[in-house]
Formats: sequence, C-alpha cells, structure tokens
Amino acid sequence: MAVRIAGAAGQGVQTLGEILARALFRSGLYLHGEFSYHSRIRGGENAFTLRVGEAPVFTTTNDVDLLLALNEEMLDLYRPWVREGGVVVTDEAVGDPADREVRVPAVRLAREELKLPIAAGVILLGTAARLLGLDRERVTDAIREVFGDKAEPNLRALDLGYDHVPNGRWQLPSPQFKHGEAMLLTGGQAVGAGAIAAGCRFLSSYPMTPGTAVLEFLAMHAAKHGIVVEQAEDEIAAINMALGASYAGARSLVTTSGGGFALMVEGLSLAGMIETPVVIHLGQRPGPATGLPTRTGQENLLFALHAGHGEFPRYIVAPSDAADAFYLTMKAFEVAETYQVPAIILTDQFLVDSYVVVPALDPARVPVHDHHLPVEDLARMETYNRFALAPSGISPRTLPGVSEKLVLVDSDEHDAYGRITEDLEIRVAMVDKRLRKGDGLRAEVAPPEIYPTGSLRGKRILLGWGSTYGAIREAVERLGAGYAHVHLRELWPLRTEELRHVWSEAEEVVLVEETATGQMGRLIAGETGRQPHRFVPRYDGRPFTAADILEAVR
Amino acid sequence: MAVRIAGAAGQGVQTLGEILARALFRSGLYLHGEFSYHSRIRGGENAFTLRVGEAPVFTTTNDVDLLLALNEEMLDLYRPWVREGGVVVTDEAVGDPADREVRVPAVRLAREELKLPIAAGVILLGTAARLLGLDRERVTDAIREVFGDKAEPNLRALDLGYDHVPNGRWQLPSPQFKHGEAMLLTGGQAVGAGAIAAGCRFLSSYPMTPGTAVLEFLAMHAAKHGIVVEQAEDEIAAINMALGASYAGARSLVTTSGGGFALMVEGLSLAGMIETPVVIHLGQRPGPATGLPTRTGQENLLFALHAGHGEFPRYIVAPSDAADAFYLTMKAFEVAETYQVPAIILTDQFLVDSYVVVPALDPARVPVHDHHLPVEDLARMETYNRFALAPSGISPRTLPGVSEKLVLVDSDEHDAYGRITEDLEIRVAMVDKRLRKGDGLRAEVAPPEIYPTGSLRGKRILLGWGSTYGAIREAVERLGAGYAHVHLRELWPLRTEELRHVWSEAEEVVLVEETATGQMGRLIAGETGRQPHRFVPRYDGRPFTAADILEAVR
Amino acid sequence: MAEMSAEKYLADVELAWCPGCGNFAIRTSLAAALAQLGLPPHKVVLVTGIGQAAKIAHYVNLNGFNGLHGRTVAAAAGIKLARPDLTVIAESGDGDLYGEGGNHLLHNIRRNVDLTVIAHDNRVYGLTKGQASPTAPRGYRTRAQPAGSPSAALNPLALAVALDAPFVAQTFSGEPDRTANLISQAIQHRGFSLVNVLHPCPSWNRVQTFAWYKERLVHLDETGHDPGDQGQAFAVATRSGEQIPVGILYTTDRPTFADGHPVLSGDPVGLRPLPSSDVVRSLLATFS
Amino acid sequence: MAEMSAEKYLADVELAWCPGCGNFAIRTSLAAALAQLGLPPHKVVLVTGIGQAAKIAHYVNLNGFNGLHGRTVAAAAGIKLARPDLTVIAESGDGDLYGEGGNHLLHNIRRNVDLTVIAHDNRVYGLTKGQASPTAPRGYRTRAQPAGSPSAALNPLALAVALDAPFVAQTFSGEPDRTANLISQAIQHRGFSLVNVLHPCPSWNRVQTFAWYKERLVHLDETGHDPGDQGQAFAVATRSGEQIPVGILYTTDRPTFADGHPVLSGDPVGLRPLPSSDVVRSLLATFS
Ligand SMILES: Cc1ncc(C[n+]2csc(CCOP(=O)(O)OP(=O)(O)O)c2C)c(N)n1
Ligand SMILES: Cc1ncc(C[n+]2csc(CCOP(=O)(O)OP(=O)(O)O)c2C)c(N)n1
Ligand code: SF4
Ligand code: SF4
Ligand SMILES: [Mg+2]
Ligand SMILES: [Mg+2]
Repeated sequence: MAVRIAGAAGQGVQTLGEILARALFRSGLYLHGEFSYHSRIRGGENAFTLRVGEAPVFTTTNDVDLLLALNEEMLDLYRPWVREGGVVVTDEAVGDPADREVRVPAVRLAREELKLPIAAGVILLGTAARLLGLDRERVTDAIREVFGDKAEPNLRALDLGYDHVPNGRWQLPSPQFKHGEAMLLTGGQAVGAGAIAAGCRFLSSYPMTPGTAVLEFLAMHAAKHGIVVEQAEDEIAAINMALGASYAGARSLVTTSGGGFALMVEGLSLAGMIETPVVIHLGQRPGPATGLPTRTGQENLLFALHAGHGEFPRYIVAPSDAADAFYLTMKAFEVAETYQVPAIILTDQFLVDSYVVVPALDPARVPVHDHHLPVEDLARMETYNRFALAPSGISPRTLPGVSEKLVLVDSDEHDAYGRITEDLEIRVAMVDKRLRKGDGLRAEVAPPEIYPTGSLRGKRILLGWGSTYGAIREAVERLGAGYAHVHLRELWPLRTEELRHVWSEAEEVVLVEETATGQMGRLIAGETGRQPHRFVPRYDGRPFTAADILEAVR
Repeated sequence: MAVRIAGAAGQGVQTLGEILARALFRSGLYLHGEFSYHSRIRGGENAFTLRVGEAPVFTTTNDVDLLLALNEEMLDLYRPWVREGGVVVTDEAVGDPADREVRVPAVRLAREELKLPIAAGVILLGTAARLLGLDRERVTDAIREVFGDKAEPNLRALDLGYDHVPNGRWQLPSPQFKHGEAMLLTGGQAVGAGAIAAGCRFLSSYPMTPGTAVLEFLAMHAAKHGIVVEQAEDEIAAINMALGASYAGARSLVTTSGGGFALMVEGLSLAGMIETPVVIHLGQRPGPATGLPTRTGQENLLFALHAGHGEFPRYIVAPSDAADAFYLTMKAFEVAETYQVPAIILTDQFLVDSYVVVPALDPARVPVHDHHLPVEDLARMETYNRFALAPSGISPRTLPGVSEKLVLVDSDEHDAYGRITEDLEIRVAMVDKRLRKGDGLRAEVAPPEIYPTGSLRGKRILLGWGSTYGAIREAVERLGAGYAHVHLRELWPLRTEELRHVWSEAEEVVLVEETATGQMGRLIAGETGRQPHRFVPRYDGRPFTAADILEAVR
Repeated sequence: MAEMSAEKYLADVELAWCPGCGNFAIRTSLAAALAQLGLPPHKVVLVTGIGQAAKIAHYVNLNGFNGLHGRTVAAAAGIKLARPDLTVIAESGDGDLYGEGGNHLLHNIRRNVDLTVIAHDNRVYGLTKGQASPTAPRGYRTRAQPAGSPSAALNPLALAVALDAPFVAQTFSGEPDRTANLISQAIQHRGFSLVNVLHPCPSWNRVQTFAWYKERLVHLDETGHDPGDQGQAFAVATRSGEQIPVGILYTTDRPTFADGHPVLSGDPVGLRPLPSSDVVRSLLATFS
Repeated sequence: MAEMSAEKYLADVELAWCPGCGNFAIRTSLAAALAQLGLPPHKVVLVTGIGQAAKIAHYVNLNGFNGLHGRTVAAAAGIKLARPDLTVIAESGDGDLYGEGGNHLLHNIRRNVDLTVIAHDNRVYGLTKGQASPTAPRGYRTRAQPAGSPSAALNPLALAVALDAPFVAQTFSGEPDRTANLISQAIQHRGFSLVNVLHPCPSWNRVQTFAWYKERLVHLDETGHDPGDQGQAFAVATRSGEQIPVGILYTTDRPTFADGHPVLSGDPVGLRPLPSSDVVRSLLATFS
C-alpha cells in the first residue's frame, strides 16, 4: 500500500505527510515516508510518498495506490504513477470533473467553514485517511502531536474531510507492534539522537541542505541535554570551532553537505594531525557545486575518503536506514574518541528526510566510555606527552585545565610533547604512530551484510552501500534464487578479506550506486584489485526504488 | 661530482648555491641543485646540494665530494656524507684545526678587508670554486648575474677565496653545450614560464610554500607580459577570482600547496560545474595540516584526484623535471581551455626549488590556440547556449561583452542556456555531457614513459610519477638488466591500457613513491584492478635519491 | 548613454520567490537603474552567490555568473580585473555577502575594485528555511536558534564606513524608485560601492515586516546629512534605536585598484591575444 | 590572584625568530601580563595559527592549540565555549588574523565570546618571506607586489570599533611594560578584546622600523582620550597621517555570548559526563 501527497512548497505537503505517517504508526504499522522537494520556499513540486507494510519498509516507490494532489500541476505530474485500481483525491476545483477522482470541496470548506485556507490540505487528508481505512482517532492523535496548541481548527478540518466519503475502500493490516516497541523518525533525527546518546556536547555548523536537519534537531534539544549549538559564520569556522571544543573536552559534531564539507577539508586534515576527535555528518546531494540542493545522491564517497592533504586515518560509516543512522552515529563518536581520529557519517538527502518506523532503538547496543587519562595517572607523570609514541598509535589523552599538566597540540609536525619539530626522524615516527591506528580501526569495522546468508557460489551479487539498502534488498528478494545482496555500512577502513571472498565466490558482482562513475567499485578495486563486473548507475537526484533496480538488472 | 653548501637561514646558502650553479652552467655543464631548508627566516639548517654532469642530471644525492660548511652545526651534520677523498671547506674558526679541512679566514677577511660580514660565504665559495677547477671568470659572471649592481664587494670576496688555494684539485669536464643550447632554471620558474608561454593572463593566489615561487615569478613578469597578478585574501578568494577572470576571458592560474588547495576544493567543483577552465599549481609538501612546510612529498595524489563534491572531469599532470614542468604547464593551460575543465599541475617542493640545466626549451612543442567561438558565428545564432549539448561534451564558448549574446553560468544544475533547473532529465543530460569530455581528455594523455624501451617480459619494474623521475631512472640504470622504469607524468585520465600491459608483461611491479600508503598503486588498482607487488615508501620530507632506491630494491 | 526601457532587462521566466517578497521589487529597481544608465545588457555582468536573492541572476537579461554561496564578491573582483570594460555588479543575500563571504567584502573594500555590491538584507537565511543571518538582531528566534541568536547583529554600514568604502548606501525594497536611484548612483561611483537593501521576507521573518520598516525609515537626504563626512557617516550608521537611515551614508574618492596599476591601464587582460612566440622566446632567453 | 614570576610562563626552548624581531618582546610582555594576573599556566590556553608570530605557542609554558593559518579565532571560540573556566588567548600574525582569518574576527566580535585576541602586526607575511600583509600600506613593495601593493591598508582598530568590540587597544612591542599592561587589561575585560601589537620585522619590513614607530607613537592615556566614546574612538582610529595611537581606544560593556545562554550558564560542556541512559531513553521516548 502506498500513498503520495503532492503540492507546491507552502501547501504543507511535509506536514500532511507527517500526520499521515504518525497516524499509521499509531495504528501499529511499519512505513517509509519519502519527502521530495524543490529548492524554493513557495511553489514548485513537493511530494511525500508513503509506503505502509507489516514489516519494516526501507525504501520508496514510484507507483502508488492513492494520490492526494494539492494542485493541478501535481495532479498532471503524478497521475501516471497511480496504480490500476488506485484513487486520486483532489479539491473539487482541480482536474477535470469528468475524471473519476474523489473530489472534495476542500478549498471552499476551509475558507468558508474554517476561515483557514491552509487547512484545505487537512480536509483532503481526512478524506484520504478514511479511504485508507485509518481510524479517525489515530489521525486525531497525529494532528494533536504535529500541531500542538494549533490543533483545533485542523481537527475540524479532518472531520470535514473524513465525513466526505463513506467507510474504507481499503482495509489496513492489523497492528504489528505495541506502543514502545517501535519508533517513527527521520534519518536526520536519528543522527541527532545518536549524537546525543553518544555524549555530543558541541555542534557548530553552517546551514546546508540536507545537513541542516541535524543542526536544527540538536538546536531544539540543546538546552535540555546540555549541548552548545552554534551556527558558525562559515563551514571553516564550524570545523575549527568543533576541533577547539573537542580539544577542550567536548565531543563535537559538525553537519553539512558536499559544498560545506569541501570547505572543511583543511580542518579535517588538522583533526588528523592533532589527533583530535570530531564527527562530521556529511549529507550528500548531487553536485558538482550547488548542483541539485534538495535531491539525493552518493557522489561524495571517494571525496570523503581522500579529502585532506597528507595521510592520516579516518573512520567512515554510511548508514542504511534510520536505525542504522542512530547506532552508527553513536559508534562514530565512540570510534573517533577511542582512536582520536575524525569520523565521517555519510548520509544523503533521501536518508535524512525520510520518515521510517524502526524497532525501538536501544542505546545500550553501542556502549560509550570516557577515554581520557585519569587525573591520578597524570599526577604520576613527570611530563605529559600528548603524542607519546604508543604501540597502538593511540597516545593517552587528557584535557587542558584538569590538572597542572599542559596540553599542547600543533598542526605542524611535532614531537611527543606537541612541540613543532623539523627533526625528520621524529617525523617518520609520528607518521607511523598515526597510521598504526588504522589497524585498530580496521578491527572495529563489522563485515558487510550478506543476504541471504549461505554460500555465494555462482550467485549474482547486488553490491551497495548506504541508503540504497532498502531498494536493493527488495530487488534481491523479488529476484529470488541466484541473487544475493552485499551491503556496506562501514566504509573505511575497508573489510578487504570479506570482499575478496565475495568476488572469489560470486558469478558476477553488480554495483548499484547513485553516481555516474561507480565510486565504490573503484574504491574496492583500489584496495583489493577486484572490480565489479557491472554497474547500475543513477544520478538524476532521485533515490533508487526496487523497481528501478529490477529493470536494470533483469 | 657533487658539492654541498650548508649553513643557517640568513647566511645566504641559496644565493651561494645559485652562484655556483650559474658558474657551472656558464661552463657548459649539466647540473642539478637541490635546496633544502627549514621553516624559519634566520637560523636552522639550509643546504644546497649540487651535482654536476656531462648529461642532464635530474636528481640529488646524499654523498658529496665537497662540503662548504658555513657553521659548526652544519659541519657536524654533513661531514659524514663527504665521500672518501672528498674535501671540506670551512671558516678557520669552524671545526677542529686538527681535522684536514680546507680552512679559510673568511669571516675575518670579510669583516676586515670588505667590511661586509655576510660576504664570508662568497669568500668560502671562491675557495671551493677553485678546488673544483672552475674558471674564475665563470664565477665572476655568475656573481654579476646574481648580485647585479651589488656585485662589486662580492667580486672582491671571490678573489680573496679563490686566491687562498692553489689551482684545481679537481678538473671539470669540458663544456657539453654552447650558449643557447641549454637553460638553467628551477621547477618553479619553469611552471611560471610555461604559464606565460601558454597565455596566462591572471593569477590570484595566497602565499604558501612551495607554491609561492610561482606567484613571485609571475609577479615579477606581470607588467612586461600583461598579466594581472593579485595576492588574494585567502585561497578561497584566489580560486573564485581566478574563475571569475577565466569566465571573463583571461587564462587563469592559482598556485598553492596542500593546505591552500584544501580551501580551493569547493571552487574546483565550481569549475567543473560551470565548465570554466582554470589551472591549479599544487606544490606538494608533507602533511597532514601544516606538516613540514619546507619539505617535499607526494601525498596529495588521491586528494587532488578526488577533491570536490560531485563528479566532473579534470586533467592532472605531474612533471618529472623542470623542462617537463614547462611543457606540461603549457599543456595544462591548453587542455583546460580546450575541454573547459580544471587542470592540476602536481609538483612538489623538491621540483619547485631545484635548479637544473635542461636542453633549451621550445615553446612551439606545445601549440596554443584560441578556443573561443568566432564572433561571426555568434551573430548567426538565435540564442547562444553556453552549455549546448555537444557530442564531445565541449559546448562552444564565448565571453561576456564581446557580442550582444549573453553568457550565463550557474553553480546549480542548469539548462543549455545556463539557467537554474530542477528538471531531472536535463540534469542527466548535463552530467552525461560533462563526463563525455573524459573521452577526449583520455586521448590527450601520452602513454607512460618506459625505459629501457623494448620488451618488459620478466622484468622488475620500478614505477613512479612526478619528481622522483631522476632518482628512479638513475637507480634503474645502475641496476641494469632485468629492471625497467615506468614513469607517469600525466596522471589523469589514466592510460589504463598501457598499465595493464605493463602488469601482464612484467615479473614484478615495485611502486616508488614519497608517501606512506602507496597512492599511485591504489589509483591504478582502482582503475585497472592491478596492484603493485611491492612498495618503496619515503615520507620523511626528503626527496628520494638513487642510492635510497637501490638500497630498498636490492 | 540613452535611457532604455527597464523591461528589456527582465527575463521572461518563472520567479521562484514567495508571494509578497521584497526580492521582486529589488529586481525591478535593478532593471530601472540599468535603464536609467542606458547600459547595454551584454556590457553588464551580474554576479551572484547562492540563496533566494542570488536567484536574481536567472531572472534578468544580463550576463550572469551565479557562483558559490559566499564567493560572490571574489568572483566579481576577478571578472572586473580581467575586464574593466564591463560593468560588474555583485548581488546576493545578507548570509552570502556578510556571513560566508565576509572576508571577501572586507578585502575588496581595501582593494577598491570598481564594483557595485547590492546586498538583499532580509536578516534571515531565506533559502535554507529561516535561520538567523548576520544582520539578525540578538535574541532573534529561529529553528536553529530556538533560544534566540546569541550574537549581536552585524552593522554592515558601520563596517563599510570604517573600511572607507567609497560609496555606502542603504535603501528599502518598498521604495523602488529610491532604490533604483541609489543603485544607479552606486554603479556610477568610481570604486567599491555597497548598497544594503532592506527587504521583508514574509515567509520567515515575522518581525521586520514591510510595515515595521516603513515606520522606521529616515531619509538621509532630508536630514541634511553630509555623506562626505566619515565621522558623521559613522554616527548615522551606528545610531541605535528606532530609526533606520536610508539614502547615501558615505562617499569618498580614494585611489582605486586600477589607479596606477601597471597592467590594468592597458587593454583588458581578458581580451588580450595569446603571446607572440617572440615574446615567449625573449622570456626564455633569460634562462640561457 | 597572586602575582607570579613571569619566568615560569617562558619555555626553555630555542626561539626560531630572527635577531632583533619584535616577537621576542611580545612574548615577554605576554608572560608579564599573565604573571600580573597570577593565572596558573594550566588554566590558560594559548591558541595560535601559522606564521612567525604563531610560533609563540611553542615558546611559552601554557596549554597550546597551534592550529591552522587563519583559523586562530575560530578554534579559540570553540575552546572558550566548551570551557568557560579557562582563559583563552588567541594570538597570531596580522596575515593570519586579518587576512586569511578576517571572517572569524568579524563574527566573533559579533558573538562577543570572552576572548583576548593579540595581533602581531608587522605589516608583512614574515614566515613566507615578506609579502604584504593586510595592514601593509598601499604602494608597499615586495617580491609578490613588485609594483607596490594596490590595496589600502586594513585599519583593524577602526574595524573593531565599528563592530563595537568591547575592548580595542593598540600597543608597540618596543614598549613592553605598556604592552604587558594592556594585555592584562584585555584579559580582564569581559567579552571580546583586541590588542593590536605593532612590531618591527627587521628581516622583511625596512619601512616600519623600530625607530619609525618610536617617532610616531601617541599615548592615548596622555591625550585625555575617552575610551567610552565610540565616536571619539573611531576618530582616533581613523586619524590618518603621522601619528600612531597606542593605548586603549575603546571599551564598552555589552552582553556577551554567554549572557543568558541556556547552556553556558551551567557546567562547562567540555567537562560534563556522558549522558545517563535515563536521559537518552527519555529522548528516544519522543519517537515512540
Ligand atoms: C558552502 C555553502 N554553504 C551553505 C550553503 C547552503 N545555503 C544556500 S543559500 C544559504 C543561505 C542564504 O541566505 P542569504 O544569503 O541571506 O540569502 P536569502 O536566501 O536570504 O536571500 C545557505 C546557507 C551553500 N549553498 N553553500
Ligand atoms: C591555508 C594556508 N595558507 C597559507 C599558508 C602559508 N603561510 C604560512 S605563514 C603565512 C603568513 C604569515 O604571516 P602573518 O600571519 O602576518 O605572520 P608573521 O609570519 O608575519 O608573524 C602564510 C601565508 C598556510 N600555512 N596555510
Ligand atoms: S523565503 Fe523570504 S526572501 Fe526568500 S523568496 Fe520567500 S519571502 Fe523572499
Ligand atoms: S621574519 Fe620578521 S617577524 Fe618573522 S621572526 Fe624574522 S624579523 Fe620577526
Ligand atoms: Mg538573507
Ligand atoms: Mg605578519
């Protein structure tokens, strides 16, 4: 079952979508809600596409059963995607009365009955909800949650729409989970919540779609959770402020997109040199340059991996869904802190903006610890060497001002104390020390997920990473025997052994990626010598659906 | 024959080195002069290492025959590198009189006879010159060239030193070339001269070692050659000013090092999107971050290749010596202009600062052309579409203000005219158009150089790129049969066919690179699936010598 | 130059701005200014960055360089240095010009390149959904600043006056004729000009509305203000409280970047031919 | 706080500055200021960028964050926001603070974080061999500007006064006691403080020498200047000609970043423990 709400920016598409998602969630159903929009504040094309299921749904769809079109343009654009037997809900003034749409006098009712023209959308939503078989009470709850003390007129709007049609054309499945067993959130919220759960205390960022979602989430929770959230003057300030704060003891996050990340590259290299943890949320969108600001893509993989002058270890994750985004964000903080390295969370607009119902998140799955040197140990030291040549590469770390020991970090090559040096032997020792952390990091990374489990012998593999997970999984399920799905969620360091194994077993490896050049293939080949046999690209800014992949693979 | 001049910053090591180099050049000899220095203005360790030869010399050496030590510290540091039978020239007050150095009362003479303490170095140089068998007249000429109207006291200093020892301990080879047949220049000067020869009209840059050399060279020639040279407020301004100037018709260059390039990454992506040519000289030095500001390395290969969000074609060259730097800089401008792409010249401190004698440069070897649409053609067009979907990917380009046709470029995805669009079909067409330029670019790239020519069957290959050329070549010459040298000077697009051939023929491929992680190996494997069998790293900030490679390979 | 019709500068395309936005009027004022000056469209380059304001490059018939967010003035300076024969206007939002791009503003005022910078000052980041821009007042609440912006508002006029910018003016989008007039004077002024255009953003800024501005405007040409006096200009620029000065705050005439420049006095470098082989050979001769 | 010996702040390492450089005296003045205030070294963080001046982080016994060229003030702001319990000093060259880092200066004055910024103003880029810095006068010749710098000098004092920086002072390295005194007052002042320290660079700057400065200094505390008057401060800052003002130009007391901030009023976030699982669960409950 799938629903699409489409309208212009300013018509409340996202709000309507969120209400519908909440109502379905409150009905105990799994769902995926994709928000697709133009880079403007009023007008243009906004669409919220909602899939409902009895099991977790992690991807979107092209075809829908019900289209709620808020204007003529959207009706024309999206009607072709309504399935045979589907329904279109519109205002009575939209479209051709001859067509067999469900036509509601929403605009008129909103104006005349409610004196609130914007409520026309809620009226139409009410109609759609009843057609879908949604309990009025669930929608009422959802409207209260979303509108808070502005709920009243919208509840009346709901009733107007709900009462416009007779009872359910469709029937919804019975509830699949009880309250508390599942959660509804977006990928952006998941990253934000993961950061808070991992002890993030500082965020400095400059707004940039889709990174802004995380900035706004943390801003909202800052006071309650004791986090300094500051909008920086630019992205360079953002990363350097974050590194300052991290040096001073605050687990720090920055959030941005490709263009902003480009400006942070020098700071990333600084993080590598001063071995100061920082977590970077990089929400991808299509480039080059400003590109398509509100669309999705996976074009920043090789850029994120090789960004920064000089060689230093880093940790890169690419969550496949919102639950993953929560856990991997926690892990990114913990790994950054343990290894004193920068960690990058590579998401994309699709993941960040999509609503999804996931099994209840359990923060205990990713334990977090304080990694600072106990002050007692410090007291016993003659001098404290911030960059002591530890065998693991991880020098014991303390903070300025917590003891009489001084803490010096330096962007130049430096000695164990942190003082600038041009001694070339120390230089070599420091490079070696920094790179040794790569061994530990490699061991932190989980092997790629393989579905179905069992032998890969003779199979065709669909290989993916990040937010294409749901689409690839669904495609593989539909393809059935002879196909398998190999998915990477932790991208760097790369688990080369498992990948070599995949290649040696499989008949064919097909890379599925939202780029034009197949970056993951080039990365894997660079490290293992194994190249994908085929590549299914997408680079129009829209997320893959299972149908797209099936069409390309079959 | 090799000579080293070593002293503190402020003692004139580079000037003395340049005089000696010029004198040898005027004597018709090939030479290579390496300048190694600390990141400070006074004090520290500066050394100029000069090799002389009867054929072009492209690399430096650890061992020398003559050491001119300007202070005690340098004497101690470099004496171990004086070959058996070599000579050390110092001031009488430096070192232990018991040692068998050539000790000259240079400081005293400079103070008492010349009233110019700094001239002590020239006195010692005079002594060294005579020992080397250099004609006094050649040194006199060199001093005149270097000091201009301040030559006089230095000529007297030369005499004082020259007369201090009897005639030549060594004899120099006879002249190998006549005036005009060869040139003496540094890699930095070569890049600058190549830029001028290719019609560079605009340079905006922020000082950063070793990139500054090119900024200062062009600044010096700006007035004469009609080039606007401007020191920008930061590197971001530099690249954006350069792109503005290029859009407006000026062939544009920026010059920097890794940290400054990091700040240009967003601008690089802009160049890709607006298809506006720009040439970036990226002089590498060891990182991460500020690293070792005055040292050399090759750590920016994968960074330069993958820098920038989004996917777009680029052209990357890595000159192997100063002559190459001249020709490849010309080519970089011409390719950037032809394909409307950014081009990166990847050099390093070693190449930029080294003096070398090369066969006379011939600018006609790289033809340059005007690639703009003739105004007559424009007049015939109804509308001018800056981004017309040309089969080659290269849209006909004109400039603002040369006709009534308007020229619009946009960092957002845009249509053929240049107007912002969110039409996803146009998006796909534009990505395809931009990437199609890769085909043409690939055809521009020359195959890697292979030495000795002939079959590679069963050979061990030393694979390198950029400024390690001389050291690897010399090592292979000394290793003799069974070894070959494969060298890349144009790095991207990669000539994958030839590389596949190398792998399929050779017994073993050994990558020689000034990094800790073997970036060229990862790059080649990423594109061809072939990984080097061994890797000889260096990352202490010093250039490879042939001896280092021999030791590692044997 | 002959006056032209303002219409010809306006592109016939859909404008993606919100109904009621001040950007519409600024676009019209720009066209009117260009028409007043009779500048042929192909002799003007409009340089913009990224943001709602910056979309204006697509809504006019001029040469356009719609570059990166924040780099508007840098790109404009490059264009002007390569092509002094063109009129170069840098136009963008307050976030672009004063936030991300602050350093370029600072240093191009020093440079005194002959540019006209038009800032659309709505005190918010419009395109990214309403965060505080540098000109937002302390305490201004948004989704990114739920407890209120902790920083004082940037005063772009005081900044420009302090840096001795040759032409500093402020205007309000709701006064299109005055705005057009100021823009045209700014373009004519030799050297760097800044025109800060206050404009309402009905979508995000519910404080500084059309009416709010209307009540507070003080027209400097009616107060006897002397734009030639830097101290007075500074006093006007920093006058706090309920009065918002509009008009020309400051003008001065100091050497521009081009004055006495060894290369800019000749042909525009963007139009010079490739070097002759003789010239190149003479350069190379210095190495032999 | 008890006065301490200045010696203990000075690291016993080789100083890589040139003989005769003003940096030596600034280092001593900094130590004297800290000693005057009796600040324990481990409670102070010295943040620097890259350049000759910036090497000072290695030459003192303090916590140190020697970050990137130009990013000094940004890193310092991050440190101070995470740890209001520490005294944070940002110190670097004029190229670093006013050139590459201009935007951070601008916006941190707006932010009014309680930082002390000490600018070593030698009017050149010392470490990269003498190019013009933003404070170099128009016409100043270097290897990168052989025809003379085409830009006007940046006036950092006028800039800071215009942005209403709470403490704006200038001093000369050749007057170490006065310099120490001003630094100590700047540290004590609530909010953002800028101390511009003029200093000779004998290696590159042959114009603004020790003697050149000595002849031109005017001590503001001897002229009856009122630092509380912004207009007067602006007039002093922009007074052109042969007089160079030293002393406190401007002070004001305006809300700092921390005032009324919902988080900064509590424990320093850099010292807070990891969140309890209860707190995290209550956050997650909002999703169910
Ligand atoms: C480097 C970079 N950072 C952030 C963004 C995202 N971004 C686009 S527009 C904008 C703010 C626009 O505000 P303003 O300049 O005031 O223009 P307005 O929309 O208000 O007219 C931002 C932050 C970007 N495109 N590039
Ligand atoms: C991003 C970046 N750009 C350029 C440099 C090169 N650089 C190092 S120091 C310096 C200038 C230093 O001048 P200033 O800040 O005035 O300090 P001074 O040496 O004069 O004390 C520059 C440009 C760098 N390290 N990083
Ligand atoms: S968001 Fe504001 S500034 Fe942007 S177009 Fe809408 S009303 Fe205008
Ligand atoms: S270069 Fe100048 S500023 Fe730097 S240490 Fe030497 S004299 Fe001082
Ligand atoms: Mg704005
Ligand atoms: Mg300086």
